[in-house]
Amino acid sequence: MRILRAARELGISTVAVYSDADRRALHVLHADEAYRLGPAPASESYLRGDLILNIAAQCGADAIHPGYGFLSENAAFAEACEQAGITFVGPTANAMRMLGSKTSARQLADAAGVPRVPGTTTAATSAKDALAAARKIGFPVMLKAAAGGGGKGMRAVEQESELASALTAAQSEAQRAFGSSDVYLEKLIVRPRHIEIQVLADQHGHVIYLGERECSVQRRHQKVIEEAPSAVVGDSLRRRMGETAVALARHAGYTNAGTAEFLVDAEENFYFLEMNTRLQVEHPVTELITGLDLVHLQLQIAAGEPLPFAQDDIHLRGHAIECRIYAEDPDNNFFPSPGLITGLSQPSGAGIREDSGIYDGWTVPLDYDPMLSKLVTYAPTRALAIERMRHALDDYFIGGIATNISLFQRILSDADFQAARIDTSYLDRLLSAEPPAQSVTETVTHSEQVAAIAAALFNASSGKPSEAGANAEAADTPWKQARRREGLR
Amino acid sequence: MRILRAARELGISTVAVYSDADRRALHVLHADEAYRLGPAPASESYLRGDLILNIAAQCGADAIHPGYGFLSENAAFAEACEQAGITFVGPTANAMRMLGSKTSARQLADAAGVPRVPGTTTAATSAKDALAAARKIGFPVMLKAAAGGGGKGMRAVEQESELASALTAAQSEAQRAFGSSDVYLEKLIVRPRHIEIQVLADQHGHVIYLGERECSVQRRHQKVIEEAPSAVVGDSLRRRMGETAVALARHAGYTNAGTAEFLVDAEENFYFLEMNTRLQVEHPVTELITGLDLVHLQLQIAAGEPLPFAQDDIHLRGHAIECRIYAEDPDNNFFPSPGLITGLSQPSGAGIREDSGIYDGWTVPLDYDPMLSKLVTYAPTRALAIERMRHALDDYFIGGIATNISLFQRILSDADFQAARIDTSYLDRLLSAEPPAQSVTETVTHSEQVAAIAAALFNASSGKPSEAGANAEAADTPWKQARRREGLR
Amino acid sequence: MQRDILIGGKTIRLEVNGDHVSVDGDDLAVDYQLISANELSLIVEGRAYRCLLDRTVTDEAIIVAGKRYPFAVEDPRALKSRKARGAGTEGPLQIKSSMPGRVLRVIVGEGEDVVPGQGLLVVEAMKMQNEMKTTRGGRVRRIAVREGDTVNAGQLLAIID
Amino acid sequence: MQRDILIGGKTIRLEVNGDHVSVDGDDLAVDYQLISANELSLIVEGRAYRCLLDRTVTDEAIIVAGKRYPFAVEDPRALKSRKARGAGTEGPLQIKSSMPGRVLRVIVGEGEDVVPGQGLLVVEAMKMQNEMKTTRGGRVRRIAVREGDTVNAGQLLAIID
Repeated sequence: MRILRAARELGISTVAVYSDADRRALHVLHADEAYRLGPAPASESYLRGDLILNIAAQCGADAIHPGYGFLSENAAFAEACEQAGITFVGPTANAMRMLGSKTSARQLADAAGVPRVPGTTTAATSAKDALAAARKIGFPVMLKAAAGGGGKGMRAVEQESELASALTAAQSEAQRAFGSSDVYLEKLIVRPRHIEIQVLADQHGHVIYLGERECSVQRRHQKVIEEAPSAVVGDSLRRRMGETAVALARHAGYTNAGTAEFLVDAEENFYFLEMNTRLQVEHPVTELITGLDLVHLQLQIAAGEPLPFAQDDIHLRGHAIECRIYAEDPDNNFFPSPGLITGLSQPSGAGIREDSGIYDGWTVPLDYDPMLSKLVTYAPTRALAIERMRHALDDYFIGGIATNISLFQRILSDADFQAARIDTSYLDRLLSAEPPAQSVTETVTHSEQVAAIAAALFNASSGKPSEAGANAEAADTPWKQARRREGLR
Repeated sequence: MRILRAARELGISTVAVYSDADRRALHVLHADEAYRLGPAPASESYLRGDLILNIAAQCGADAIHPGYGFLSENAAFAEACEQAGITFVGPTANAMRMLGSKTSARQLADAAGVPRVPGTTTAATSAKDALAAARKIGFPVMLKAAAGGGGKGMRAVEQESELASALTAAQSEAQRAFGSSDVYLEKLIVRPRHIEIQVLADQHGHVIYLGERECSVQRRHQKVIEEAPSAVVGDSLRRRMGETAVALARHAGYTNAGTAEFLVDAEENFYFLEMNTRLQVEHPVTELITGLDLVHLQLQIAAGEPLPFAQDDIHLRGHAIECRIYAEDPDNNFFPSPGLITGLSQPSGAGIREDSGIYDGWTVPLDYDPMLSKLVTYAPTRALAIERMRHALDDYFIGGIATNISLFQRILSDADFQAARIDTSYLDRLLSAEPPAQSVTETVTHSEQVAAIAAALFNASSGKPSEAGANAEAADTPWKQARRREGLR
Repeated sequence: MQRDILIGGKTIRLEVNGDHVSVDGDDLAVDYQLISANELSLIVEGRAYRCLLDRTVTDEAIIVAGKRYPFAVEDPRALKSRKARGAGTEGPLQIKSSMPGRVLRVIVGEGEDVVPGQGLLVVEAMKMQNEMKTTRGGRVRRIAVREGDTVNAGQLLAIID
Repeated sequence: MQRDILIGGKTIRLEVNGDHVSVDGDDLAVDYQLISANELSLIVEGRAYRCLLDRTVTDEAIIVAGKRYPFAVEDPRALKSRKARGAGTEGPLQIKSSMPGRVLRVIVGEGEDVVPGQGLLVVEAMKMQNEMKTTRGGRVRRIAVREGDTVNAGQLLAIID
């Protein structure tokens, strides 16, 4: 939807493709044209580049925007687009290949003089090989899938004895997730922050950075909350990191939007992690503090237009926070909870942006990543952006399925988060800490009284037809009895 | 809702008051406390300052935010608050009195050296009196209610013969709307733009301006579309107008948020019209281009805090447009259309802000101004903000009642509006022009075919229970038959 | 499933068979999903449409791409078969109130001749005075209300021949 | 109208009479309006609450101020009277699947002793492996599924005594 809307705003007609699981999705509803790809599994639909190119050829499409997932970092698909004469909205297949694999990206980083975490530049082929490399780097070490992202195929290894089994697990996970079992090793930085730099490069050699995003709040190496700017990045560090990211992009001949991910330690040393060669899910926080539209810019760059501004024109203002709302249950081990949405009330108003594709009556499919919505708040200061988010989350209601909204409420009210004392293991620490007292009191609390009154009233009204509340007033006792109050309390 | 949310974000508990017509309104639902004021008519509820102060005293309120309408510009109410020891979020009763009446505001403007449209400084008491004044000023002249705003009690008079009847009409309208029949005269500027300056003043003598708003698109002197910045205001004119507005506010000992309205002619002369001593409905466009939150600032100023920035810290960025969505029918003489909302789909996403108080199942009351929502778009440029708004309006669906959404679609696609060739009579000209061809064709158009197919499908499905679409898939023929397609088209 | 739809002054005969629809005899590939009670995702020959059903007190319409198409269903099996707004420019013109309000003033009398755009009466609602005008010229056959009357939505105000 | 509501492990007796409600004998002034089928505007002694009704496959709860209160209605006239989640810490613990998925691995056997937090089995759904843990210690009475089984939401996986 984000991309479709941006394209429409530039006067571009849109063609959506969909799997059987997504026929009722909003991007199909709002597109100018829509074509079925195949059955629900991504391997038979959204990962079938050949089918997508067939459709593009048939309907005469000029360009393909690959979105955030699926084929967005697939160099072979980008190459196939190039060969078919269809613009791929992203970097060239060549740049993607250089940066897309972590192993080759690290080689490139070394060549460009970009600091990175000590580690292997080639995949570990055996346990023995891995052990030798790990000893050279020094424990603790991290295993990572060469082709991957999003935490799949990643394992932290504290000591030698754990290495062999962790390697096997990481390799099989990498194979399943990415079709390649290549796994490499690197040094584990203690309590690092995950901070990334947004870069934009046009086809005329202009490369700029749009400040940083703080993505340290992670669970299982998946980003949970993102912010811009980072509370710990000052002007000097921002310029150093930004110029480093720009140097890397230039070295790779990079075009379009990309993100250089770094680990930052307490001494403001930063280490290059990887380059994401696509638009990131968390791009809205950068848009809100820069006032720019990254999807518009992606499309303009892909069309060969030069960047309409220079580095000096970029000014950051205020603070933005994004919560990734998932269909998963924080009280039940973050188990996915797809299903029918039976009630929906979304926050809106000053400083609130929501990029979502859900609606009342939609069934969250089993088949894909269960992200429901990105809720983003903006305010002049970080403290106000947090308060705004807390109240927006209070207002947010998604009925029928479990969501991680309560997790965000817990994080946002945590003193460490409010003081920006966060690193990539912050959330694991918070979650392993004693959960906030569930206040199972002996006596009935005031809130329980209120909930009980509501429960009784809902119960008394159930069974009565009430189409979206429209007929609620007309429903009989007890709804009507209390409608008029005599004077003031 | 706008004010309630901002207060919560600052950690302030909220107390809502409501009339019988508003028991189901969102501000009651979301407040911390809620008290009934009285029956639906504003004269028995929202205009009853005594009842409001009683409630405030009973519940121990510290402050009252008067919103945009009703008592927000009532100096007597502000004074009563002061006497009751309750902070009125706005200027002092004294400043309000000086600026609230147009007659005294003009005297103040003259004293402060603020340019204004030639006119009378006292109310016209008789037709003879008015005629003498009009002759002195020169026709065409404008009649205006001294106590009012929003176009009530206003009449343009082209020639002498029309003056007497127009005066009577304006006086009776003013009496009904504001309780005072005072009407004064001024020169009518030909094809002026209506441009206003937002000012902020704290209790420590700091007064700044936050740029301008372009409000020339009006119908019956009611603002319809507002933008910031104005396409015709450059840095120099902005500074001149801003400094003039600040001088006026200083002269009046003004505090809190206020708006100085000006007419601007083609030669960049500007004439002071009046000062609105409250937050304006259109404040969001200023927020989006400055990155500030005006309601937060209002509350902070009322609490005695100094402004957290100086004039030099204010930078405008991008472009914002607001559409005031009303329950009124543009195809039927803009007749109000209150009633039950039977379907609602609101746009959201990048650059879209909505401040609304409506929901599916809500009945728009008969009793008040039928504004449903303020839809605001932001984009880096005016052209993109317009495109974003056009698509947001396409996505917007309010079922069951007529709205003026189609009016905005017509304006936003008009070449004059797109080129910013607008003045206060622009919309009247557009509306009196031949309406866009209704394309009543002999043959069936493609769009009509599509609409007919949809009509048939809806018709075939009606009568079947379908709670918010949830059971749509389960409903029988023809809903199920076409669900699976064999291969690609 | 077969329906006759009156739209834009024309009657369109539709027959839906699974994933095909016949429109006045033309065969089109269609795919559709009801998103909610009044929102339909419709794909016709690969083109995607978001179709909204809008039922007001005065008519029933489909909204596609921001345009509103009032319609009537002509089918013996259909429950609702209302007269589409704007359809039928023949015969007497009924001026109806689109909302509740109070008749403030009656401007024309029965038997008077009126021109298109002429004001007939003034109704006050929500503190606004609204002049109800005729879209067609003709002779006022009947004024159905008096000054001071309270009127409901859809109530007849006047008839122009 | 009278209801017994089981909430937070306690039973609250309510009696609603017009604009008053008796809560375990305490009389409170209330005013309420149903905003939609699952949203209620409730005013108790001047305090305003937005109460949301959330029905999932496993329980029924009221959400107030961002907090979720699972409940059960104990009333012969009520249609639904489910066991509130978390209520009742006595008796055997039933481990249920909260969503559809596939049983990837069974970790413990019947008759084994388990401690709180111990993993019992691994269910895969949406490409994520999830270890189902027990919140209480005890002996595994029964493992109700086998590896490779497809399970539905709410389906029993194991019972801990």
